Amino acid sequence: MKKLINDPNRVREELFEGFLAAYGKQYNLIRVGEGTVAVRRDIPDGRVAVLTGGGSGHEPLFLGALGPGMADAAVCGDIFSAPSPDLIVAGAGAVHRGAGVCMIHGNYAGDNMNFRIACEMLAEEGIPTFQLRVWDDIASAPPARKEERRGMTADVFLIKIAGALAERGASLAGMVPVIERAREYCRTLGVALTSATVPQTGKPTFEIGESEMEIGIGMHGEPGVGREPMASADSTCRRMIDRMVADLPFRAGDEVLLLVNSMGATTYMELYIMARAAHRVLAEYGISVHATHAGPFFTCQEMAGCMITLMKLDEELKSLYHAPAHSPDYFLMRALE
Amino acid sequence: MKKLINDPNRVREELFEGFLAAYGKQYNLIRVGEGTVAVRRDIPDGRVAVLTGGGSGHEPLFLGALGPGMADAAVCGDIFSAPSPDLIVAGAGAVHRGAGVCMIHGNYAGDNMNFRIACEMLAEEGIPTFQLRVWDDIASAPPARKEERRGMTADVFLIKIAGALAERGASLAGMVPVIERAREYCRTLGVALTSATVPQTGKPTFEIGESEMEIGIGMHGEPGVGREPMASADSTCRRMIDRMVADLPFRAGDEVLLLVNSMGATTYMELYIMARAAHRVLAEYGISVHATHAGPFFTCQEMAGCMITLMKLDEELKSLYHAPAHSPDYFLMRALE
Amino acid sequence: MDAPALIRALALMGERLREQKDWLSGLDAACGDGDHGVSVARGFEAVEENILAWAQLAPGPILRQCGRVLLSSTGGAIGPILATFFSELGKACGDSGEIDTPTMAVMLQASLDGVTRLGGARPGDKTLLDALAPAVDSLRRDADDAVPLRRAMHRAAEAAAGGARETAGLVARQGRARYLGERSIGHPDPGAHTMAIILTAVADAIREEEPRA
Amino acid sequence: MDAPALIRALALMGERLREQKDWLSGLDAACGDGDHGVSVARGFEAVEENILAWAQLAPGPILRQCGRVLLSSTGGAIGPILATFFSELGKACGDSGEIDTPTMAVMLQASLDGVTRLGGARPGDKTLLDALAPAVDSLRRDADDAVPLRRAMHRAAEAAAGGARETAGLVARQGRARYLGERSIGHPDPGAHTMAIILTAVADAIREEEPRA
Ligand SMILES: Nc1ncnc2c1ncn2[C@@H]1O[C@H](COP(=O)(O)OP(=O)(O)O)[C@@H](O)[C@H]1O
Ligand SMILES: Nc1ncnc2c1ncn2[C@@H]1O[C@H](COP(=O)(O)OP(=O)(O)O)[C@@H](O)[C@H]1O
Ligand SMILES: [Mg+2]
Ligand SMILES: [Mg+2]
Ligand SMILES: [Mg+2]
Ligand SMILES: [Mg+2]
Repeated sequence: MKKLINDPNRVREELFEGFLAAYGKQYNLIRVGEGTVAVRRDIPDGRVAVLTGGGSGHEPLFLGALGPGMADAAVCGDIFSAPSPDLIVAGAGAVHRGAGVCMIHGNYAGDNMNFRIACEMLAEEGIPTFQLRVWDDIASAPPARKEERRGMTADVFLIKIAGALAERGASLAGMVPVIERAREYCRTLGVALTSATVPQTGKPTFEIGESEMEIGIGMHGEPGVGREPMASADSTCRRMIDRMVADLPFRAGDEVLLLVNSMGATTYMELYIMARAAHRVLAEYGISVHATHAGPFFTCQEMAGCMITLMKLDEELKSLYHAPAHSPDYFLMRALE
Repeated sequence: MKKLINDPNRVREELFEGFLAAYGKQYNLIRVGEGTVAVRRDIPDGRVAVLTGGGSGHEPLFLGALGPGMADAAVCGDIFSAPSPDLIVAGAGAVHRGAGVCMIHGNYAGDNMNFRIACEMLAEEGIPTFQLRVWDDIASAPPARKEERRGMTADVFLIKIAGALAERGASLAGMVPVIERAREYCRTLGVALTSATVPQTGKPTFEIGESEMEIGIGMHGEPGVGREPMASADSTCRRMIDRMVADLPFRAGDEVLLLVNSMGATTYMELYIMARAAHRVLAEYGISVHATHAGPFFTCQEMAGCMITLMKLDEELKSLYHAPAHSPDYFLMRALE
Repeated sequence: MDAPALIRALALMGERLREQKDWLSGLDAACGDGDHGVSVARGFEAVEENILAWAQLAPGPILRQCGRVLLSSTGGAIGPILATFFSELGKACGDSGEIDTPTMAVMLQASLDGVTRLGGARPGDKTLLDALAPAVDSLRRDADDAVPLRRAMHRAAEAAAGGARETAGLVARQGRARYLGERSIGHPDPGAHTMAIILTAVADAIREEEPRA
Repeated sequence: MDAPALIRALALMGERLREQKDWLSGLDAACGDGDHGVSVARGFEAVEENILAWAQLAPGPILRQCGRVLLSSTGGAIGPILATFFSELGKACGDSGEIDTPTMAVMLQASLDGVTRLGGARPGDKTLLDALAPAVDSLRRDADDAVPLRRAMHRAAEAAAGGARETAGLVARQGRARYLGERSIGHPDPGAHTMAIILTAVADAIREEEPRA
């Protein structure tokens, strides 16, 4: 396994220290305690704090989402495994400013349980919380069982919306219906071309044939719709958008945000070509794209593949999307008015 | 070759159309003529225009550098080959606002000649130009023959400096000494772990062994210092920084910008770990890091490897670095004051 | 079963889980992400580092401390599950210095309820519950028949091991494996086998000279 | 050599460069990025698309048009070099309808100077100049000796082919190959062979019945 790392069992700590060395000063980020929790220092009093987190190895998420108008705390577990409750409690405690903590994380068994235990522990300390489980991957369960769907790149948009609400002084209770509506408006589907290697074991996350691709595959190779022969970007993208449009459903006249996410080793060339296809198919549906973001946001080591997320916009969500925001790895920078 | 593309011979046009679909509206970008030239619309009169360009396939550069405070025009040749003079002339003509055009491109034979011919053609049309050839790769020639060195990621910083000068209304003649000093202050060295595939031919750019790496290798596999066994991030980074520090030379008390660039398929995990090592080695030299940028800026398809660029700062360059700027693929966003 | 026996049990399960680490991870690789054995071994390594400090405590506090350590060092879905399993055992055990069969039955029932509350799983969902539930039933029957703890605990452990083996025939409805649906049949659940190993270690750590109930 | 012969020459070189495309790219792969043959073939494909429109023009304008088309469709370092080669030939040819040996010598000398000015290379740098320079010397000698163009052009083409072969022994000091230094020895320069093919096509396109000088 050829990677520029040191001890495979210390990648979590070392990537965290490298992130803080790179951006700590610039974003007023500090470490909390011994573990891998990074929080912002300059959070105004009386404001809801936004916390996100999950397994490491998916960078830029979750550390890259820290910054004004985005996340206030990022809690990192080991590579691909949920952070423990005491790390989450430490992060929440450090950013709580009296108005509670809004937690945004992917809908995985380990994350759900650890965040739930942490919220119970925080409640005992008098810190109110809200746990937003992100379930945007339409391949992992039918619409009737949305709560069983895996969390993918919708985190990126939802953290932006929550950060903007907090920045505007919204209460925790006031934020809930808006971020739940935003979650409801998000749909994601991925396609994988190659698997990736887990640093500690050097083993591949899953096996896939030389000329195969899999639509709907999970981040760690959880099976999707099924293996099929490689196809062109245009035809693959069309099939992905068709399924996502039908799932919400998105309707003619809707306005959406489009995220074209690299899963780790996908070239920008391919992302732009997939974005081109996505814009064309959406236009055929009469759906207009308000803004597009192409790049690596939520990855799985050096996995080659592309994830597309659509988020329907209404006037409120659009203005929250445009609220000023800044973060190290270009998470929805303040868009030009 | 597993890539999400359509016709391998049309990747240049399609990635360009996808980029414009994604960011054209948001950044006031329009296509010029038939070729692949994207320019900004809202450039104020009487201001120097900044133009960059080169072969496609290195995204986000050069298109990703378009935006206020950055580049005004990006001219894209075929995959890995220089744009032709008439494309460059078309781009320059579209953004010229009466104060001339500053051109920034990598120091490659094809680029040098095509840009030189374009500048001669523009001079005949009464449009003054300055051609800044970027030569920051210390592996490609000894210090005495700096003008023969290849251009790597220093483009990112130099476009930022030129864009800021233009934004402040500097004259073309006035910009030259500043961007030449900035170029002089840049040093880059890369290390490659794997090669990449050329879309049109499906052939690898170069061969490298399963457990080998090469420090100093060029973007298309031009040989560097030589093949050697894989080593840890810390030891590799130390050797790279040692050579760069000695080359300028950087001295104790210097303040630098640090860029840790993915060559296409490198994980952020590895970039943060290399950034961690870079900060430590620079601290040992008494060199302080003013700001760090980690991510894919100048890539070569799905090549795994890391390029480190150091740029020495003086007060003027530091204030130009901090000037407001915004571009689609996070090229040095307006840094927080 | 007294505090020293409980300490012996924790050390024994830690040792056995470390030996089975790769096997358990292999089971997890079939339907999940292949980290189960590594996570569990990491959790019990942290337990072993703390064991000496707990030697003077009563069984209840030992179990609650063990739960807290597992919570912060195991990771994955299995971390919070095992943490809840041990802390609920500790809460239900109260301060008694000696655990007999009826107390152990109440304790295991409490942990079964706790894990169910936490993960929302039900027996038959192909999870660790499919080993814990049969163990609880077996122990409650033996408690009613006043069977001494060492024998009762061994029968409970065998019920758990049987339950774990039978998970191969079930369709996963929890955790990562649920995304395979039918394709998870034929693969036993790693968490269920981890539970069987834990209960067997508890049984093996109970000394012969326990006073007959 | 008149306009129709020049048109025949352009078509002939385009055909031959397309046939040799992979060979030329193979040479470029050894010390460069392996795209030389593809770029050159692409340039001459564009020339062929325009050839009919140039049939009525005099040799000078044809050569200048050919240079412009190559400039915008060849790409790589070879694009501007070949473009300069043809446009300088066209400028030096002026408006004369007929090119004889002395005129061709002046034209080739002008293109040698133009390419040298553009790329800053010198004979011996392992570039296309190492084929062009011997051809210019041979043609100037034949012009002094009033040798008819067909024979003079063939001897110039042979000199170019010889020069191209000899580049294998040189150390590259221009373009991507220069980064190999000593390691470029043993590999002939693709651009030099392209020049040899071009000059040979010009020679082959000159009809026998050319009036003896
Ligand atoms: N909701 C749940 N309730 C009970 N046990 C569960 C639940 N979800 C998962 N498990 C147990 O966790 C085990 C997987 O643990 P682990 O590999 O650490 O999880 P992951 O890697 O998916 O985070 C499964 O074998 C199963 O026994
Ligand atoms: N400065 C120069 N002067 C003359 N010829 C040159 C020069 N640089 C490169 N060449 C020629 O260009 C050829 C390479 O062309 P090409 O492969 O298109 O370039 P690249 O792919 O490096 O852009 C070389 O074989 C050489 O003959
Ligand atoms: Mg896991
Ligand atoms: Mg080339
Ligand atoms: Mg697992
Ligand atoms: Mg080449």
